[in-house]
Amino acid sequence: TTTDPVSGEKQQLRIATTTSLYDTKLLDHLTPIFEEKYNAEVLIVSAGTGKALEYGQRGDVDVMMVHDRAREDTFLADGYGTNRRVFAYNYFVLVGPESDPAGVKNVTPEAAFTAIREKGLTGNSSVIFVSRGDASGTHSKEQAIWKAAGFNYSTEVKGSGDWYQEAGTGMGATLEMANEKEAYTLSDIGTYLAYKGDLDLVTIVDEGDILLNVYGAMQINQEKFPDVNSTVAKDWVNFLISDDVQKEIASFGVDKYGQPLFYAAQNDWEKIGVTEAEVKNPIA
Amino acid sequence: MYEIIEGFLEAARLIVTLDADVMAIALRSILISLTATVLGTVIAVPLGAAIYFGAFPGRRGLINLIQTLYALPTVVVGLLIFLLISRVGPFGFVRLLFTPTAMVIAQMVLILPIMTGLTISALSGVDPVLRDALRSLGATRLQFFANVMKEARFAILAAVAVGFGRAISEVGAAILVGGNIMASSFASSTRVLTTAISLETSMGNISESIALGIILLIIALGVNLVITAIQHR
Amino acid sequence: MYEIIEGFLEAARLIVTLDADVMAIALRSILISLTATVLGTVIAVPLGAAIYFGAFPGRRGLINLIQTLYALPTVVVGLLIFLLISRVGPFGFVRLLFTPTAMVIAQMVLILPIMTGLTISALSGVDPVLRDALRSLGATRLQFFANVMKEARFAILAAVAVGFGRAISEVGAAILVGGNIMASSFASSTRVLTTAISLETSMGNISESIALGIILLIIALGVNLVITAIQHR
Amino acid sequence: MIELEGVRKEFDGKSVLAGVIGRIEEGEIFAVIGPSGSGKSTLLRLIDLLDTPTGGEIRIKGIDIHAERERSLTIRRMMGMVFQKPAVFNTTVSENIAVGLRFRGADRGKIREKVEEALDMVGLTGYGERRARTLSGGEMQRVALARAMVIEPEILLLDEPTANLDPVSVATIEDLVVRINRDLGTTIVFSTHDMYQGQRLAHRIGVLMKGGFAQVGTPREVFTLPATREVARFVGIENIVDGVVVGENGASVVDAGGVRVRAGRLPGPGEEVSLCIRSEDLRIAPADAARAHPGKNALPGTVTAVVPRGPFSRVAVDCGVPLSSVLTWKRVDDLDLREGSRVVVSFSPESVHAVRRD
Amino acid sequence: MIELEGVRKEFDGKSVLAGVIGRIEEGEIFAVIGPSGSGKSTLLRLIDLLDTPTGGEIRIKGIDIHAERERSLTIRRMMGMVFQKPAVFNTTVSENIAVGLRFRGADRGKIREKVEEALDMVGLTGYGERRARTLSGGEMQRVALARAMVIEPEILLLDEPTANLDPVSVATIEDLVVRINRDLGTTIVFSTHDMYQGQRLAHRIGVLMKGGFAQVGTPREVFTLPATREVARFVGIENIVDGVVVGENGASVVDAGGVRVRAGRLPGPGEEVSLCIRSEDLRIAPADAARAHPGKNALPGTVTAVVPRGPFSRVAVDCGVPLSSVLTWKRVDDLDLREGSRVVVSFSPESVHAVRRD
Ligand SMILES: Nc1ncnc2c1ncn2[C@@H]1O[C@H](COP(=O)(O)OP(=O)(O)OP(=O)(O)O)[C@@H](O)[C@H]1O
Ligand SMILES: Nc1ncnc2c1ncn2[C@@H]1O[C@H](COP(=O)(O)OP(=O)(O)OP(=O)(O)O)[C@@H](O)[C@H]1O
Ligand SMILES: [Mg+2]
Ligand SMILES: [Mg+2]
Repeated sequence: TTTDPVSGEKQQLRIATTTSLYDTKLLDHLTPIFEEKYNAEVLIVSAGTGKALEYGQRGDVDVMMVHDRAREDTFLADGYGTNRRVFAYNYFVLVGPESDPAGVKNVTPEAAFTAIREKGLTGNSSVIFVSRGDASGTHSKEQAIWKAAGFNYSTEVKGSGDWYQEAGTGMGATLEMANEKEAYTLSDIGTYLAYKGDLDLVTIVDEGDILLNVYGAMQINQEKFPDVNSTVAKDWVNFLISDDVQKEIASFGVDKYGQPLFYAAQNDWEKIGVTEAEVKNPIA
Repeated sequence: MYEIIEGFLEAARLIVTLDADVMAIALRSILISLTATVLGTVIAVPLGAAIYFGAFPGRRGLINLIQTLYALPTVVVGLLIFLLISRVGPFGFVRLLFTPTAMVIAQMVLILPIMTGLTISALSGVDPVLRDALRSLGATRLQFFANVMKEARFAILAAVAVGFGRAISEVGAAILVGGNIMASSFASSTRVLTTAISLETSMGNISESIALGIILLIIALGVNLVITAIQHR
Repeated sequence: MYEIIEGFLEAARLIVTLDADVMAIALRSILISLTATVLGTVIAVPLGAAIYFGAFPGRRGLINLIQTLYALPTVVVGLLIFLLISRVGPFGFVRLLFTPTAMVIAQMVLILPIMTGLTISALSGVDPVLRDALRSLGATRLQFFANVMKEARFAILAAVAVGFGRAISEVGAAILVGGNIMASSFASSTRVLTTAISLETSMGNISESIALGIILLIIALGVNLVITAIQHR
Repeated sequence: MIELEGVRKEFDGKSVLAGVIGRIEEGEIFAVIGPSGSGKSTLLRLIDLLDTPTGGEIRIKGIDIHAERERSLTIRRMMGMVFQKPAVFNTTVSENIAVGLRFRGADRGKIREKVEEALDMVGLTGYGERRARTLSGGEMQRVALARAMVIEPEILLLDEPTANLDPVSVATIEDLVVRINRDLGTTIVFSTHDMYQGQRLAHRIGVLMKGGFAQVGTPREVFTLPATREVARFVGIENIVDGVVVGENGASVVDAGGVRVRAGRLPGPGEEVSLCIRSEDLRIAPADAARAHPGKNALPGTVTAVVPRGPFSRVAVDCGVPLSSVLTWKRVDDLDLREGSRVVVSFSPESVHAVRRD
Repeated sequence: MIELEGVRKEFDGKSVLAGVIGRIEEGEIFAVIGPSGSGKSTLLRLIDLLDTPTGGEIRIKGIDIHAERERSLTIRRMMGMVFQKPAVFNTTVSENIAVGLRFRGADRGKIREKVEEALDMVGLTGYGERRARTLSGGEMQRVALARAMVIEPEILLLDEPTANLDPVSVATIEDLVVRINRDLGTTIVFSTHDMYQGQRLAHRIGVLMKGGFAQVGTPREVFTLPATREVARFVGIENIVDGVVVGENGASVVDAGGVRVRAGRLPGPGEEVSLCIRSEDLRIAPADAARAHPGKNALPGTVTAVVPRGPFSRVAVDCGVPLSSVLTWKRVDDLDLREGSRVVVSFSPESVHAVRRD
């Protein structure tokens, strides 16, 4: 069953989303379309990934939208979420000062990280890496890259010297800080583009499979929280993977930044390493 | 620095064009914080009076505790309220999370200590001879409190001003229990000026943040002028 | 709700194990906020006195303005300081951004209005006859101020308590100009209790947040006990 | 009506009242006089339930007022008090006076009427709308009096109610106090440092000294027959002569360092006494014009000082013991008294009051 | 030393002082008396630079003190003031007294010594370590006096300095004031509502009424030759008889509603005057015992009241005009005066002081 688009009482849909997704204004762009179509009211709460997941685990929202595969899997496995669908993806970028003191432009992400760490550890203070340090999706990705480069994050990276600094704040503030300190940092492309005008930072590395950033949406499990609104939640997830919306997503931001912020997930499921069902099959 | 000037221009623009979104946010700020302040006053003033005039063991310690709670961070207040009203919390069934009501409660809790503390200070400023005079004139407990309050009205209204300032300027609790939601209906939205400022800042829109800050201060100025007018009546 | 209990247990654990990170953060909180409060007092008290005793046009308006600034959101304070000290700002060359010094400045600016306002209230609580007596006894301007201050010491120390509470509990400005940095050296780090709480919260670690909140309140309690001790000397 | 039974009050271990015993009758005007710091204000505050005694009982109409806390409002509403330090509420004069009536739920019309009447009685007609904080000291004191008066209490406690007033206002207030007592039967307890006020107004006076009443009696008793040397000095008896009772020609006289003084009633020989003689009872005559009155005391001496005092002059004479008298200026001129004049001071034995010393 | 030239003060448009003119000499003790609310406190505050006059000039040693703001500290340090409302700093008694000395940078040893001395002089020896806030009204007033005194100012301004004190303390303080004036040559200006205090202490008295000095003169002048009917009433002249001057046997007498009164000096016939006669100058004799003294006034009448007052009784007699005299109790008893007694009231024309009415 889907929501009856003509019934009088508007239904409320509560979504918890990660900040970086919310800040791109993609959701602001999509919600009016959804609201009109389904006679619903969308309430979006944006928060750090951890806090967003907390809202989900307590049944305070109906839909969860984050970009941290590993933690999403746990969330699903623990039975808090259900029916995940992947609706968009893009890439993280390693940004840094134009002078590139570590000399890592256009190498692989793993190599770049290794070089930055090495230069940083020599005590040459002009090489600094600023980490989100807030257990966000971006931070998870950064940790994954350190791991892929062969380092134990908590012993060999974190706290290993003043070259590695944890910002402990949102993406925007972290970019501001990296800019101020002429440091490297890992950013999602959306936030970077939004801030680019105010920053002297340039893209250092933007290619590599490991930089892939996959956005998923899932329902909160009604079996665990009986009074979540699962009908309209399902509508929302299905809406996101519908053909029309996938097109909207793929073109969002082009007019403003000259390049898209997201790629539609629909046809690239292989590339991003998820099942076809996750990008195409509407929830029954 | 030009962002500051831009902020002023932007504030002027938002105000003269009566930007619908901004007006709604500002109105919501006023409603929520005023309600919290009124409720806070209704609780803190009698509470302060009870503590000031009360003679019970641990009174000194209680006053110290209240003064300590001045340092209660808004995020902690937000968290505590959040735990209480989130779906799995003891009051989850009321479904208050992400509503303006929740924000009112959080702000009220936040300002209670300082309003109570300042009420106690205000009362201790009243000449003891006047208190004796009231008792001597045959005041009941209630009449006594009401009249001491009247003598201390200046300082108590100053406490109200402090409470309102703290309520309307706080953001940590508002964002945790309100969620900074911008929905299509006024009543479902919980975005207020501070959470909007916070959002704009996180998006790097400094001028917009400053513009909203200026609007917030204009509102505070208005409320303060009203309080001053009452004080000098 | 069990998170609250867990928070207490966690707080106890962090304290008894003298968790190095937490101790460093707590110490930094104390140092920064105490410094801001001391500087704030040094500026606000004479300023409040000058305004209270001054007879200049616009005095009433100035007091209103100060009361309005009670509502200055910490984020806005943070932004303004940020704009001034960021690399491209007028004081960018000093390279203060993301240093504890910047946080001290921001907190000081934040608490100035309320400390000034409460100083004014404190002074107006002094019996006019005593002020006349001081003048009549041949006090110089300075002696006059010092002695009126001494008469109002109770209320002024209460203002200091309010200022400290506000400084140590604020987060918006601290995060903007401090950056919540956790570096390996103490001096380069800018993570304080509130920014740590904020971070833990954003990570969904509610018990840890509450634990840090409890530690913050314990510190505030300590400072308040000292202030109370001075008041009653 | 008010019974004080061993009322004690200590502040921080320092005893101020050390067992005050006394009884104030219904409808009586009772004055409490005594040196500064003797506890007058403290006593009145205890009666008005504003402070708690360290020991003893205060009973009003037989009720131990400090024991029955639930009835304290009723008891307190029987009383009105004017404080020594005039303090007014930060509002208009009328509102100040209305407070007590409001507490008792009086209606607006009645309040207005009573307030007007009270303003009139204390001589502040037309001051109703003034802000009370800007009043002069005496004006405030009168407002405080009006405030306590309008509630028509059974007992009126006045703590130095005219301390800040000029003689004309004092006369107004005194008339008022007498009228309230007479017309309404109000029991009035007041403290004063104006000895003469005590005498003018009070039916009885209690002299508070060293933690208790050194003497309680009618004004006449207190002023002419003081119970102790301290009371004598306090009530303004200027001539206090210490001596020893001796026998002389079968009668008792007092030997004061060689000077012999006859007195009305004396204890047995050998007792140490102080003789109290009011200045007004001494007559001064030029040494040459003095005739010897048998049975009267007549001591020759030399004028040591002539000091103007009020409409009179105080003339001090050294007769072996220092004595001083009060004469009108005219009389001083007539007798041509000046320092060094030789005079005779005479007074009847009946005007000499002897108190035992110990 | 202090010159008042047309000093005016308004509060919210209400005039309190309307052009006070006067001159206080160096080394003089000057008393300001006047009804409650007449502006005594206001005048002293203006002299002490605590308030600004609306108009006029106050000059001290020729300097217009309100014009020279830069010198106000120096000028103020020449003066010490005791306020009507006793207020003490929230510290110990000693610290309170030391404040002025500290302001002047006196060293610790000297401060301690002077404070002890001052405590002694005001009768508060041993009170040094007490918290000043817990003192009684009179004790506070004495602390305030000591505080102003220790700085040994050239001018001492005292606003009702003994309002809260008992007679014994009053005497101590008065002695102190006289001593300060005599030993140090301090100019002293004090306000008082105690007429007799004015007389006891002051070299000259100014009667403040209706915004200005109605009279300035020696105590004797003010008390025996009041300048106006109001002053006469204020200084306590009980017998004020209104009448018209008429000729009688070539001399002038006053016709007061049929009763004829001889007076010393009178304006020309037809003038409306008030006759002021002090109670003490009236003699009362039994109607039968009265001898006619030629040239003296002798008015027959009936006693209407005998009221005790201080050590005396006031006897009111209706002689066509109401007159009253003051007699000792003894004399009242001797003459057996009571309501209804027929008496003759006699007084010399010289004791009648006539003031023009207008
Ligand atoms: N709260 C207090 N703490 C300590 N001592 C006190 C307190 N109140 C009064 N005293 C002391 O008790 C004594 C009596 O005070 P009280 O005010 O009753 O005197 P009083 O007779 O009214 O004096 P006065 O004529 O000066 O008004 C004084 O020595 C005073 O210092
Ligand atoms: N700040 C003020 N605002 C308005 N009126 C005032 C102010 N101060 C004094 N007054 C008025 O001025 C008049 C004179 O006051 P002042 O205190 O000088 O009188 P006073 O002669 O000292 O009286 P008292 O003998 O009662 O002390 C009073 O009527 C008083 O109400
Ligand atoms: Mg007293
Ligand atoms: Mg006065």
